[in-house]
Amino acid sequence: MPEITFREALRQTLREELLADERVILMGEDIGAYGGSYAVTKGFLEDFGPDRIRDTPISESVIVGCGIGAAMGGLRPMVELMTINFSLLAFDQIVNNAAKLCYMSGGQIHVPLVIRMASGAGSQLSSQHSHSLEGWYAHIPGLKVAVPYTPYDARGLLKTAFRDPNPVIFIEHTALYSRKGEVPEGDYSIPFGQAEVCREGKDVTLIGYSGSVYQANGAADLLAEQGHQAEVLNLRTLRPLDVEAIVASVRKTHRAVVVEDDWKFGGFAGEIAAIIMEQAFDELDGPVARVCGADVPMPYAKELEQAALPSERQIADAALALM
Amino acid sequence: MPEITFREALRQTLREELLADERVILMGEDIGAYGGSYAVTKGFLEDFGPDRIRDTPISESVIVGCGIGAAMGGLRPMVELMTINFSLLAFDQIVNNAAKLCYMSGGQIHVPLVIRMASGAGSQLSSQHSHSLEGWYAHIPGLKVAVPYTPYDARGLLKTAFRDPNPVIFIEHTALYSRKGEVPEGDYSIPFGQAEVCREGKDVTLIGYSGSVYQANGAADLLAEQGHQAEVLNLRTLRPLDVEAIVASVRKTHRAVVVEDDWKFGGFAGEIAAIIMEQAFDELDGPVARVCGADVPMPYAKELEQAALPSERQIADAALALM
Amino acid sequence: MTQLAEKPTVKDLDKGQLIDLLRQMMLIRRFEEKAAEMYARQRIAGFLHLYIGEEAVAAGAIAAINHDDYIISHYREHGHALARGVDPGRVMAELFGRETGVSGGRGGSMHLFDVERFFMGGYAIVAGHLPIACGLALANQRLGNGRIVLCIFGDGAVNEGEFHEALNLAAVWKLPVLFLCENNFYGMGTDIRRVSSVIEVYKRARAYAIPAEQVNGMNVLEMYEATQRAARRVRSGQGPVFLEAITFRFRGHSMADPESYRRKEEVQEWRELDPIVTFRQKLEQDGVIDEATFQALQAEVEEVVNEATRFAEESPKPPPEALYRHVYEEES
Amino acid sequence: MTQLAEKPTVKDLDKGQLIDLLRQMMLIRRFEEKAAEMYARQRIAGFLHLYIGEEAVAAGAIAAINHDDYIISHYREHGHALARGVDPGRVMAELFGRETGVSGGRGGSMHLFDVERFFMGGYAIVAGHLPIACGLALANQRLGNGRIVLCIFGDGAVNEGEFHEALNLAAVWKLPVLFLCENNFYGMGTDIRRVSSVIEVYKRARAYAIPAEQVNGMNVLEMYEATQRAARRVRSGQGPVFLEAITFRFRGHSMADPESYRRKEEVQEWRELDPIVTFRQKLEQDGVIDEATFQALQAEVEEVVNEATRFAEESPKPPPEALYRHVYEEES
Ligand SMILES: Cc1ncc(C[n+]2csc(CCOP(=O)(O)OP(=O)(O)O)c2C)c(N)n1
Ligand SMILES: Cc1ncc(C[n+]2csc(CCOP(=O)(O)OP(=O)(O)O)c2C)c(N)n1
Ligand SMILES: [Mg+2]
Ligand SMILES: [Mg+2]
Repeated sequence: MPEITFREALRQTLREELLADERVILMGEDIGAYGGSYAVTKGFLEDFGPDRIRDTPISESVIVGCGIGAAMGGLRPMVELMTINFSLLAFDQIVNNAAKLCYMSGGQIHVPLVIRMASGAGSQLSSQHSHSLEGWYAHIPGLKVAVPYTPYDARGLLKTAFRDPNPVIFIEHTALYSRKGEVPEGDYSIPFGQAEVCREGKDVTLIGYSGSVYQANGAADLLAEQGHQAEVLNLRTLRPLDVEAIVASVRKTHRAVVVEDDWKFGGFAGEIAAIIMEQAFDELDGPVARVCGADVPMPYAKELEQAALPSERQIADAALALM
Repeated sequence: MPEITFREALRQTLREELLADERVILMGEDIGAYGGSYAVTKGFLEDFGPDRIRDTPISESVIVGCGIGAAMGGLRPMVELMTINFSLLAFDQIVNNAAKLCYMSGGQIHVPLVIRMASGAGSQLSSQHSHSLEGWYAHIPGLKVAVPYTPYDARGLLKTAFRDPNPVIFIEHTALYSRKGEVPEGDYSIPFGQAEVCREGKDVTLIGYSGSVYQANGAADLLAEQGHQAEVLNLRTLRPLDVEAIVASVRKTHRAVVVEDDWKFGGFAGEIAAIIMEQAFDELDGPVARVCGADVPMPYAKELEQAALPSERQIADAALALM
Repeated sequence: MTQLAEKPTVKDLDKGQLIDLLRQMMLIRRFEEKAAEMYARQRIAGFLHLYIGEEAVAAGAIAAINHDDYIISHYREHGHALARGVDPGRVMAELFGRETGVSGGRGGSMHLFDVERFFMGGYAIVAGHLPIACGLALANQRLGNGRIVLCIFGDGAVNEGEFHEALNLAAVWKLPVLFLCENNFYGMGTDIRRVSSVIEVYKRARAYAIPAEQVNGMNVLEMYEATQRAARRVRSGQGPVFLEAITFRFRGHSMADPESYRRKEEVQEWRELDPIVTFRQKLEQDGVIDEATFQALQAEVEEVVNEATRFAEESPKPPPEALYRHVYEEES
Repeated sequence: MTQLAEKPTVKDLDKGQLIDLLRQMMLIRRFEEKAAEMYARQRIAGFLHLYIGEEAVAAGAIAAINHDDYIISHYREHGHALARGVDPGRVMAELFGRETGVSGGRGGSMHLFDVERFFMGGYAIVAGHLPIACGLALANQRLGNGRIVLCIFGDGAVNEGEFHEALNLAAVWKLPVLFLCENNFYGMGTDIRRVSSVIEVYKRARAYAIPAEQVNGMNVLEMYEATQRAARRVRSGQGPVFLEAITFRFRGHSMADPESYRRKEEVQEWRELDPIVTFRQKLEQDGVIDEATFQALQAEVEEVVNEATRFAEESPKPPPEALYRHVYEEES
């Protein structure tokens, strides 16, 4: 299988969707002439023209709202919000309209809209540009939330997102864009709600998603050096969440560590911990541990930023503490 | 001690603050001529004039941002957002500015701003007007989140909010405004981060905040009828959270049920459950249970709305299942 | 590309069409009065915002566009739904929270939807539907279906950020949206003069180079005419048009409103411009109707509203087990 | 009420003041060039937005207001901070992420704060600081301290909802804010002509009845003059004023920008209007400076910038245990 980057996997998929269906249009800030702030849509403007690759004003709320309306009106829009940080400005549209229109119209309206956004910290962008808010989106009934880790995930989940008649929040961790992985040439998709066991083990389950699977895998290496076999779960979607896979793994290992970039207090890792407790209480040898971002606005200085993000060492130590 | 309503407790406190400190100003939609959508500021315009009781345009983002700037510039502003639903439109200001300015300025800026908002469902206001999003605010480092239950709480916590040099989100459940309770005449305040045991018991801990303490108390009555003594905790603030009080109670009862109006999946109740597991794992006789709002946009029809909200019966049943 | 349909100009309206306009306004009025009554009798709950006094806006504007042009509105939308021809019984049933309501009882007064009739809903976040209007228009534009979007909102909405973002986008992309602001001078208890730096709302549209004008929203024919002209321009592909309808709500903001913020005389002055009374007089003067026709119309709308209320009353409540239905659209 | 201070008009500027303006621009230019160099050498990370080409805007505008008038700006704010007199060493240390930086290394390039100098910060959410400017102005108004707020943002910010909300509020409440839009024609890679329905940005202010004008932002004296006039009006209590400075960034949006979206010739044309070169020529022609003065100035700013860089380089990094410091202000 060819190895391609996460970015390339997204590009291929978007390109296919654009070619396959005239109703597909892309909207966002700087996705056209600039080629996308993470170069995902580079060259698309030339290939598909300004009617389908639409550079927007810096107006996040109307961009998302326009995507919702376009979806209601029969198009298959994809909206790119430059980063998840700016999605706060479109929060009302996402929470109150995209997620609820189907329900509050008694099922008359549907909103087949894909909203892509870059997430995550790690390149010293400081407090206002380093959010990992996907857990908030996962909280909202009516949305689906995809959190790909590998290029394979990126392509397979994006395909599914475009097939879903509901609004899908599609999260791309900035640290992943240039990472490579195997992606088959043919057509495939990954159903929502199916986690991947990316490493099997029997001593502890490390649960991550998006960028944090990388740290979980690194921690598994550290643990292996000390003779412990960690199982690593890549969740792939947060809503729907593959509770079965999580519980199955914990039944085997009796220990779990949840890894998340976002602030710990009140974050989504707490949900995963609570679910494990609810569904596998008697299987647990100890409390589910959480290794998350520090509860501080993200600082600029490199040393502080690193200290604020979950590290492989912290994850391994949390796992060891459970042994 | 005189009995007054929750609304009256707020009114008294705001009035005192306005009288005591010229820097105190109130801003919000319809707080002046209309008297506040929940009549909290009724008559204030006449008493304090339009310079201090400021009716604003319907522009949530600038209302909050203006409050932040006014606080930075030396005033002691209080902003009223008609309801928490509309706070989504001011989310960026709250998350990216109010909460972070102190940190990202290296401690130079502080934002002594109180943001009051009505929260909760129960009066058939349908999907876009029935949020309970306080858990999201509790997730954000840099903010404090007060969730009074009684009129006594309302007055004591609002006092503290006005003394705090940090931004405070002050949540008022709409079902509470007209409820009465004892409030001393003299000056007092309730420190943030101190939960109240509003009912002692030894068999199970029921944990609630804001409106949900009411249901928890009702459930305790139901349990008492069946011979079980429930302890009921009123959290009073979500951030800081009184972890000690929670853990102390669970050490005694070995069972816990968390009650919350908000959607269950990814909500704040999960945080409380996770913390209990982390800090009192060996004390637990069973998993911490959560009784929360149903994971649906809030429906209008009365029967459906009631079915979507946590009930006393559900809470009691969840407790019984742990016995 | 679909044929561009056109509605007749005012002077081409025939007798039947003129009477329809009157009937439409009367129906809305009567429906709203009944809703108020049903609210008092606790058949209806939540927030109920009546359209009484503003009937000419909905009746005139909506008659002037095509039946398959989208309408999207705010929470004070009963009048718009009825003028679009949404079944009064299903609207009343929605207010009652019944399974037969237009939105299955999930939406209530603020969220009437009837997609079959291109009525794309009432929205309860002030100005939150303006961006959606842009999207519907974008879809029309790309699909080349010749349809436009009528987007209705209040004077209170014009200070929201989304108003600004939506007008700019619509102008830049030349989207077929007809923005219709119902300026009734108050957003809840707040007088527009105290919160808007420019109170001639239509002037706001100039900041986006959108053609704009003010219309007498108490006169159904003026509403019809302005909308018909605006719709023609919008449909021609030249981009959005903005109309400001000057109107007034005779009742409080919602049923809960004590109305302490405005003078009785102010309300009284506007009541003298009652759009139904004045239009009836005009039609009588012009010999289009006589007293008997009017009485017949009154009986007719009375019957429709009573029938609607009976239908609502007799309709089943949504079963609690339906709580989770429609959170997601089934996979297609 | 504090005495209303006034800056001299352009024609009253003395030789020293004129030279100061030149020096200021040269300092900014040299500082930015050094920052670019330090970014290439990985001393600076994150997003780095240079102000090269736009120096006349900061130098002219900020010289024309009082030292205790608030300044609040966007993320392209190095020039504004330096023009306000923030220590270049502490600015560079901030870019380096050092403990001695103006924001203690927490903020970085996009978040310079110096409250002692009434520099209320750089903000990285486009248009997010406009509401805050209103609040600072409201505080000034109520405290009656005679101070105004200079609020600086780009052409990209004018399509955000908060722009609209802030301008309306400032106008309604007659807040002492001087809105200064740096129109450099691009928001990242997006040409203003493709995303704004009205591209003369100052015309947008008319929708709020705010007096507005366009200024040549490549000419430091024109900037000074327009700002001085605007500031006088704002300080007098008549409410906000809006200035649109026409300018151009000679470099990419940030260090990461390949600049494929604009033609080399366009950049070249603007480079010929270089605000430093043209002002130097003018001062030489007017006999205010000669070649030697200019060389001396150049040596002076070179030394300042080198010293700033040395200071940054030698400053300590924030200790990891300081991570939780400043999340909350200690109880007062
Ligand atoms: C974003 C938001 N803010 C506040 C409210 C509360 N609210 C409901 S209606 C209303 C007044 C709106 O006035 P206007 O747009 O003039 O419409 P009218 O009621 O006069 O028809 C307000 C403030 C809301 N629903 N949404
Ligand atoms: C709300 C928001 N949306 C998008 C961005 C990403 N972004 C950063 S700068 C920028 C362009 C802003 O252009 P302009 O206001 O003209 O300022 P300039 O960079 O030209 O000085 C964009 C889109 C952001 N920081 N904030
Ligand atoms: Mg109104
Ligand atoms: Mg620009």
